[in-house]
Amino acid sequence: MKYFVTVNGRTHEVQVRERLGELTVEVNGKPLDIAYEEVDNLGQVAVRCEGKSFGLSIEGDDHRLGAVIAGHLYAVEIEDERERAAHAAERTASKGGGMIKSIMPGVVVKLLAQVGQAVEKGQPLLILEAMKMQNEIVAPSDGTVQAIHVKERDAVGSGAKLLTLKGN
Amino acid sequence: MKYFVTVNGRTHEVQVRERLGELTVEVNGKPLDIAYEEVDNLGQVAVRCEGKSFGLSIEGDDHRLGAVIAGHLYAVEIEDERERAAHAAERTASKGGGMIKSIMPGVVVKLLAQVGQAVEKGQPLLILEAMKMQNEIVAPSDGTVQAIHVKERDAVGSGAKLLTLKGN
Amino acid sequence: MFRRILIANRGEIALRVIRTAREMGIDTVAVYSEFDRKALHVRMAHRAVALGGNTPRESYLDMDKVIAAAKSSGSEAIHPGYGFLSENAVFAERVMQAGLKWIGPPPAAIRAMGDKITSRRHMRTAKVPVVPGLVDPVDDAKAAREAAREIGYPIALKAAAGGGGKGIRVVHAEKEMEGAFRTASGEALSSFGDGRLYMERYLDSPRHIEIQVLFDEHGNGVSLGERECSIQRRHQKLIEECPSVAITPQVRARMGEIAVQAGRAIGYQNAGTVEFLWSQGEFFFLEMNTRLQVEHPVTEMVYGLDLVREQIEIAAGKRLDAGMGKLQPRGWAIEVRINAEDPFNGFVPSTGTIRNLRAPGGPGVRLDAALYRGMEVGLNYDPMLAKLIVWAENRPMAIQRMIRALQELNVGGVRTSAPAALIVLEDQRFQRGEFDTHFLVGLDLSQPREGEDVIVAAAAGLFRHLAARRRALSSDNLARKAWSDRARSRTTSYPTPGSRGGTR
Amino acid sequence: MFRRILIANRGEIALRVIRTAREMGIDTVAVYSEFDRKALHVRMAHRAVALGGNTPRESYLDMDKVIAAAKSSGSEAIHPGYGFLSENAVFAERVMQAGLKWIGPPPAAIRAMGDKITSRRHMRTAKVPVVPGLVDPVDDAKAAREAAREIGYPIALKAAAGGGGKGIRVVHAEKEMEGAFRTASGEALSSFGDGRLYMERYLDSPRHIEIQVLFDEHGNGVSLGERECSIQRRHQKLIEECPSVAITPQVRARMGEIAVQAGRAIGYQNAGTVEFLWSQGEFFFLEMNTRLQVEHPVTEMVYGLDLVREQIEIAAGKRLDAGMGKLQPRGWAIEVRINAEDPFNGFVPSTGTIRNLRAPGGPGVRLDAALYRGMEVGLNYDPMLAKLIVWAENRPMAIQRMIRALQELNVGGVRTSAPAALIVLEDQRFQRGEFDTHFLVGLDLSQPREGEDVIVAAAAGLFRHLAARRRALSSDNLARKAWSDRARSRTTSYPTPGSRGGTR
Repeated sequence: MKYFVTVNGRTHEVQVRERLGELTVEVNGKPLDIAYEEVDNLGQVAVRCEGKSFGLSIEGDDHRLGAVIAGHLYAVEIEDERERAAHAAERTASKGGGMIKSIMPGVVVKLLAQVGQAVEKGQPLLILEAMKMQNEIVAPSDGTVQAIHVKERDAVGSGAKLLTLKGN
Repeated sequence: MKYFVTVNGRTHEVQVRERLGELTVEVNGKPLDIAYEEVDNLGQVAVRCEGKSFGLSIEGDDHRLGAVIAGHLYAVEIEDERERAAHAAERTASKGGGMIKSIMPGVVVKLLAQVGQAVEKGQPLLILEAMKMQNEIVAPSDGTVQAIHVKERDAVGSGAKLLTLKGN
Repeated sequence: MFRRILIANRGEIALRVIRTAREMGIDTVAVYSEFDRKALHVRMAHRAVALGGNTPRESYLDMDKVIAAAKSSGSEAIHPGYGFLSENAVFAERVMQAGLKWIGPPPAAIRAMGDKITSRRHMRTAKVPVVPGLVDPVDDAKAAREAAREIGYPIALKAAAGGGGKGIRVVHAEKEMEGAFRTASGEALSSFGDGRLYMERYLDSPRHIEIQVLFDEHGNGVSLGERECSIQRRHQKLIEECPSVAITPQVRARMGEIAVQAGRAIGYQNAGTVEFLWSQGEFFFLEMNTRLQVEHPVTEMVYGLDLVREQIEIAAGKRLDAGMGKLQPRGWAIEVRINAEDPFNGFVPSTGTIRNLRAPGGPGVRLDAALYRGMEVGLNYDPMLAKLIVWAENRPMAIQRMIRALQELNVGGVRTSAPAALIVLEDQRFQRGEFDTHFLVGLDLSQPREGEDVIVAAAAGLFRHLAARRRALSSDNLARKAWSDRARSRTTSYPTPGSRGGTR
Repeated sequence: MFRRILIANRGEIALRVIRTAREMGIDTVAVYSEFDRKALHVRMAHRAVALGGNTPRESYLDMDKVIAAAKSSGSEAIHPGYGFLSENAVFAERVMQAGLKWIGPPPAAIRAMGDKITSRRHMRTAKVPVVPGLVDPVDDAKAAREAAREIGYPIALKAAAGGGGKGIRVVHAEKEMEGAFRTASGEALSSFGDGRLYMERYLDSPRHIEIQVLFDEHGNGVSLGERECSIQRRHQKLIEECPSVAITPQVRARMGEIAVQAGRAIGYQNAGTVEFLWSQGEFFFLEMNTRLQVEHPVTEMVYGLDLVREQIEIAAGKRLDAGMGKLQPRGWAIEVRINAEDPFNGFVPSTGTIRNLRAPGGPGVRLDAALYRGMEVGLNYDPMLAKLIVWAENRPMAIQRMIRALQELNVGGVRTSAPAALIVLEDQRFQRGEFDTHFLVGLDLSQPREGEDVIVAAAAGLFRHLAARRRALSSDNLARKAWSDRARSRTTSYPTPGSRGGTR
């Protein structure tokens, strides 16, 4: 199985082959001599590679995960070949338009814009309160507010749709 | 369901009733106002009872378990009604005779008695080595060695049968 | 000494107080919201009283419930921890009116320092140097703009009733004043019910240096050295040290004297912290925190004492030990706050369930946490999950030890501030002691960590591959369903009905 | 300073050395048996070299493999930890012959102290007081019986080549000599390949007091106070303290001088421990451990230094710091060994898989362990899983802190010695300081813990009831099978074939 693994913005092709119950790994076409052993079912992994040893903590799902090595976090995205093709098609289709999503869970304290309103890049659109800190969510570019998906006092999760902005 | 729970040598009757998804508990015929909540699937339990709070660590199986409260270990045995009856019958049947079992895992270093040999209480029967310490296993009472279930260099687990002694 | 005390708090600080009280042979009573009913502070206390509710307001901020819990449990005193009701003079009064001892300063001292404007007036009277700025709060952005012209930019806007970094904004130019005032005032109103802000000069390359003080009921007061808390963001501290590279023994002695003078001026008792802004050799009174400080452990490790024990003994009427003022600092201590937030994404809060925990250990490492596997991290409470503290013989060794300890730590299930702390500790400027309160904000956290990308890519591929393989093993839907049912039921709680009426 | 060192050990002591080396910026190389391939010391090291095998002899005791690992990994020095090859003069020599630095004393010093008979001869020459007894070992029980008549009962039988409590028996009367000699000699033969025993008077109410020493390569030597190690069973220590209630500053100074004298007499270098038997004001040389001692952390916490760092710096040729001899003790430290054994069943070894871990935390608590969830505890290695160490301002506070820390600790999956330590710490005689090396053996551990029996009974009933309920949910065999398959596969390892040839 081939996976496209993006670490720190760079994508690596990871080929995992299974033969007689053993796995071989190639990264970017080159075989990698790696011992990968799960220590428990909580993401603790003992990895040894080219004499070096690593205690990895991995968690996440099939598509996004975080790997911690010696306290440093590597954010990882994974696609298999089918997913990669599908995502590429998606990206081409959704060009333009701007959905503003919440980057944190919180409560909408105040809406500062209305549907149809023209806004400038950097203009505050709403105030989101999280952990008692109020954060202004600003327009990422000039445009017009096309839709508002929340109302004041709404609790929103991370990634929730807040507003749709139509670019000029 | 009624359980016979032996803690520190004293047996308590614990009656657990389930009604509409909630449990009630009686111990020795008296209702007990106890909140029992499992924190994780590793035996961590939050218990509150009569104003007191306990962080219990429980582990074991249906019949024998250990419960740790604030560092102190309570060894517990549990039987349900059916098991209690069966065990009682067993105990009556197996009166007399003496199976000597290993109380620790180890290696049999030396046999000091033979089948048919008469031994006195306290006489060494074999030497068991565990963690590099040699331990003499002695006769619990006067008797005759009826059978030896191990040979020298055998590795034995905890609870393994070592010798059968026939009482005089 | 008290036989039983109630701890009106949650999380690591509740556990911190429980630990010392247990060591003193004092019975401990925890209180808890519905959300916290399995929390470690509940399990580690001798007794627990349910406050109900899930928000702070329904539980830990509800004075009636907390005082009722203390009375019903037979507690003799209340320790408020930090946050929640710890700096609430009304609560302190009500505790005392209920016939309980308050493990904290007198209400009048809390009031004198609770409002920043009042506290500055007190300090000016007591000849304690304060930062240039307005004495009176301003009500709107227009008044703020006018006042700012006199004080001069940059200007700090701070909630008159605030604390903990809430309702604070720095304004660099007049055009930013409108927006800054709106959000700061809004936060202040929402957090403290008072939207007034006060203004002061924002000092150049300032360091946040604070002095730990202790006063007993018999007129004795001591200072216990300084803490360096300049590594902060939005006035939320991330890394604290004791001592500070910036402070000479002479300055330490002088700051200590002034801090004790500040406390005396308001009739202070119990443990407190006098915060100063230090800038180019000068220092100015900032505020006094009339409670135990989050970062108190660094002082404990360097001075070799237990500040919570001192608090309890002072509240019980004990005199400060004669040797207390003569304690000598030994070595260097550093604390890192482990917050549930994503430092690579603007420090936004991170929520989730704690899946895995690996506590660092070995020489000189202390972990103050109330974490447990299975704990849910939500948005209702403070994002601070844990404090990691190290001690070593000197600052370079303490920095290396903290780096090592952070490398060992693993908190799975949420993102934490730990990687950001690691980047600060590895920074050459930090290691040379060249930093101020702007250091953290100016740090570029976007730089990706290099080096092990290929290993990570391979491990991630194997992780996904093996996960898929395991799923394939559970061959049909029925099996899958049984699995998930079972997994779910393994941690379900089965409260008995009787317990509802009791302490839950 | 070294750029890379190899740690020829496993478990907590391997991790202990890795921690300090990481803090010093030194690359660390772990070695591991097949059994230990997922162990924490492997994961926390920068590099790891497989030794193969599962028994000590096939792995950590195999000199060829260890030295080859050091060479192949580019290591410059070897730290042996304690146990295994740490007191093996031949190994030390072979390390040096291989062009590597040996982080330990010179082979001649190891030899001088390795054989107890030789060491006593050396000490007599150096005017160090030794316990009355035979200088030459005896070969059989008959010779022992005759010699015993001269020395007088009680007599201690000790392996001539021994250490760590193996091959030691106390004989109170002549009729016990035959059996005691047989088992002690058998153990000695099996452990050290030498069944000879030596004999000495067993002192009345003895305390085991030991002195930490450090010597550099330049002729400087210092002592760093004493450790009290009298709480032991079969010469396996359970609880250690620094300092000791029995030792006055004058006696401490005198013992320190004698310990340094003992080290000098044999040309000692690096860290070592001189053990004394203290009895009614007198003290006698017992033996010298020519390595880092298990209980070294109590000295570190009271004297404020890192002994492993000192070891590495001494091996790298550094002079002892001039201030080292002037370090003043501060407060009190206690260590408890957490062994995998059942104290309520004659301390028999306990095996299993570590299911759950809860590390204690908060002020003054240090945990030195290499434990992880999923770790298998078998019989191949030492039963010591962890060391819990606390520091506090004085002995009563340290005792209460250790009790509190033990209450917080949970090691699930095996029985441990922790409850026994708790019983010792709660004992009034121990708290008053009235104990000797017989204290632990004389302790009645059969007394059941009272008080919470009803709660425990109810919780156990609910635990079983809910477990049964969950099993009922997985309604048929297929589902059950899928569950167990999956559970099993979740922790399976999938080594890649290429790695077989490499570092595994």
